[in-house]
Amino acid sequence: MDFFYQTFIAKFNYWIYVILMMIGLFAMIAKNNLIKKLVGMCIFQTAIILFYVSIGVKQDARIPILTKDEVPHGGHYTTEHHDGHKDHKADQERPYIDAKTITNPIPHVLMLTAIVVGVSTLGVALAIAQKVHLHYGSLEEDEILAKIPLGNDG
Amino acid sequence: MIWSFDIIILIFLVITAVIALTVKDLLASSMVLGIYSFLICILWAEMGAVDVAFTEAAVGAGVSTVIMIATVFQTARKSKD
Amino acid sequence: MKPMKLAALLTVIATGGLLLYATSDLPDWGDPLSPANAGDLSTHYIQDSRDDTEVPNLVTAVLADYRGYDTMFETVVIFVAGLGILSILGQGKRVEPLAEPVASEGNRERDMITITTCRLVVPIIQIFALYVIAHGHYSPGGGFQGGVMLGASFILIALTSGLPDALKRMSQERAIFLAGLGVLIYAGTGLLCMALGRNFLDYEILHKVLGGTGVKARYDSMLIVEIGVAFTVMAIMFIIYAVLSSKGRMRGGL
Amino acid sequence: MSFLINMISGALVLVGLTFFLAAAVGVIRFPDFYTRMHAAGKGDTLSTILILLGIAVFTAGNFSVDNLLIAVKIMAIAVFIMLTSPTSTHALMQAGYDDGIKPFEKEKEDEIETEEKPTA
Repeated sequence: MDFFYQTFIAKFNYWIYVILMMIGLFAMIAKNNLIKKLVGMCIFQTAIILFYVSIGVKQDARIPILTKDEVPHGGHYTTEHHDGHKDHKADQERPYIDAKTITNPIPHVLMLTAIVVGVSTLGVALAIAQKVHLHYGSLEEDEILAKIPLGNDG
Repeated sequence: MIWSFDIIILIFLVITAVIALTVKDLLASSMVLGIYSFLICILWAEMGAVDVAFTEAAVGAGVSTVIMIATVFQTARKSKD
Repeated sequence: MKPMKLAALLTVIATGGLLLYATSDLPDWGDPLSPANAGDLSTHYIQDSRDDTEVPNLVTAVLADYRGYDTMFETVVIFVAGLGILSILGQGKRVEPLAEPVASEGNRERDMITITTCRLVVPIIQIFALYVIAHGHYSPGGGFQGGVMLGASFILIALTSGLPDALKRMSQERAIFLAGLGVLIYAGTGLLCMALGRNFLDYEILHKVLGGTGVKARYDSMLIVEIGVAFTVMAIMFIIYAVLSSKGRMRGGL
Repeated sequence: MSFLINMISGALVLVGLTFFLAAAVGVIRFPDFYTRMHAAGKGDTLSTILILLGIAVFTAGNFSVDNLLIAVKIMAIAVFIMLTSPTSTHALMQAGYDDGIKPFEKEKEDEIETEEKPTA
């Protein structure tokens, strides 16, 4: 079981990330249709996000949200909010957080913004595709190339 | 993290990616890309990235699919490859 | 055409082969002691953000506080993307009469069942989106997700009762105003910190304005910043749909 | 008591999964678009609601105010699905009908079979 884990499961996420990236890259280079190229771009993007999120995973860890015991509601600042007695009792009672038991939040933050930015850039790309369709009446790369007037040779 | 679940979803991901790129109908391609987004959303929930999963469910499977379908309706539906 | 595809395939396979070779050096999946997981930065965020900000959701704490500068420019990128789409396809304020009617622009019969259900559902979606924004400190959620959901509720109106109905509720000018307002709220929070004598987006000093302690100021200003993000994301998501579904004419739609 | 609650919630989830299986089989086995949508829409809605009900019962089993609140939230999701899922099925049906998809008819298939038999 240990051998199986180390050779297969431990790297499987990375293999799939490489495969998805290859699929997306090939589609972006070789596909003829502009929308298909953008589908390839989406797949490429999720492959990168998959890589990042896979790096942040910890074995037997929980999600990066602290429980009620660790952060009592209004624990810190309400005790200090009443001026006069600065009661740090709530601080001392809080359990220690072991960083090993909580999933790494940094890749999540980076990728969360990347997804939303990704959809807005996809919107820009689709707008350009529509503009191309308005001008050339087609989304196929070869048909567009045939319609572009060549400079001196044409 | 549950590795068996993880592996099943990853294999499905590759299958849906290939289908989304080989289907000739662009509307079907967009819909399959939506399925791909849902699968990857499940994958992230399983890996403990709940915020990313939530964003992907709202963005990838919702808005992204809709704007893609809007473009397909405004341009051409058939693709040559 | 064929040799190009073959060349692309060879390039992709070569790249993939190199990357697959490189995966053997990567840490195991789920290794808690890998450099990325056991580094000082991640440990600091996990263990100390509780005392710094009192926010249980670590992702929100890192997103809006520690990496606030990053998030601000992500918001700006979304804003610029919306403006870019409008300048590529949109036609500004002038609305010219069309030469010939487009098929999708005809008064297609709207289905009563879907319209009625969406009337019921849209307020629920919007209230839930506001909950997601406001509850981002304690559960998954925040400005980005809530903003996308708010934008999606307007897209739902546009899908069922037509784009003109949705534009009545959120016109192009209003959407651009809201998007700009969101960025302004975010950057203004940062500038306020500067005006009070701290660094850009160092929320701790804001307790002079918001009251309470420095920790409470960080907690509260995170919510303000998330609201700004939500404004921008909502408006830009709707603009993207409205422009793309009508070829920039902002009429007709799907 | 907790054993009883576990049994009830488990039974609800199992019944829901059975309906899901039936819906999936229906989508594959039924002959045309409309009957497939029928299987998908009905089975999907019922099974989702049953599974959510099972989870709500399980959560409310450890009785406390917080858990009860979570159960209420889950039931709110169930109500939302009850509103939206049939509507989406209806919209898909309507789109198919507008697109001119012909419903499946049994007699035509028989005719084809009888036509093919003499040639074979």
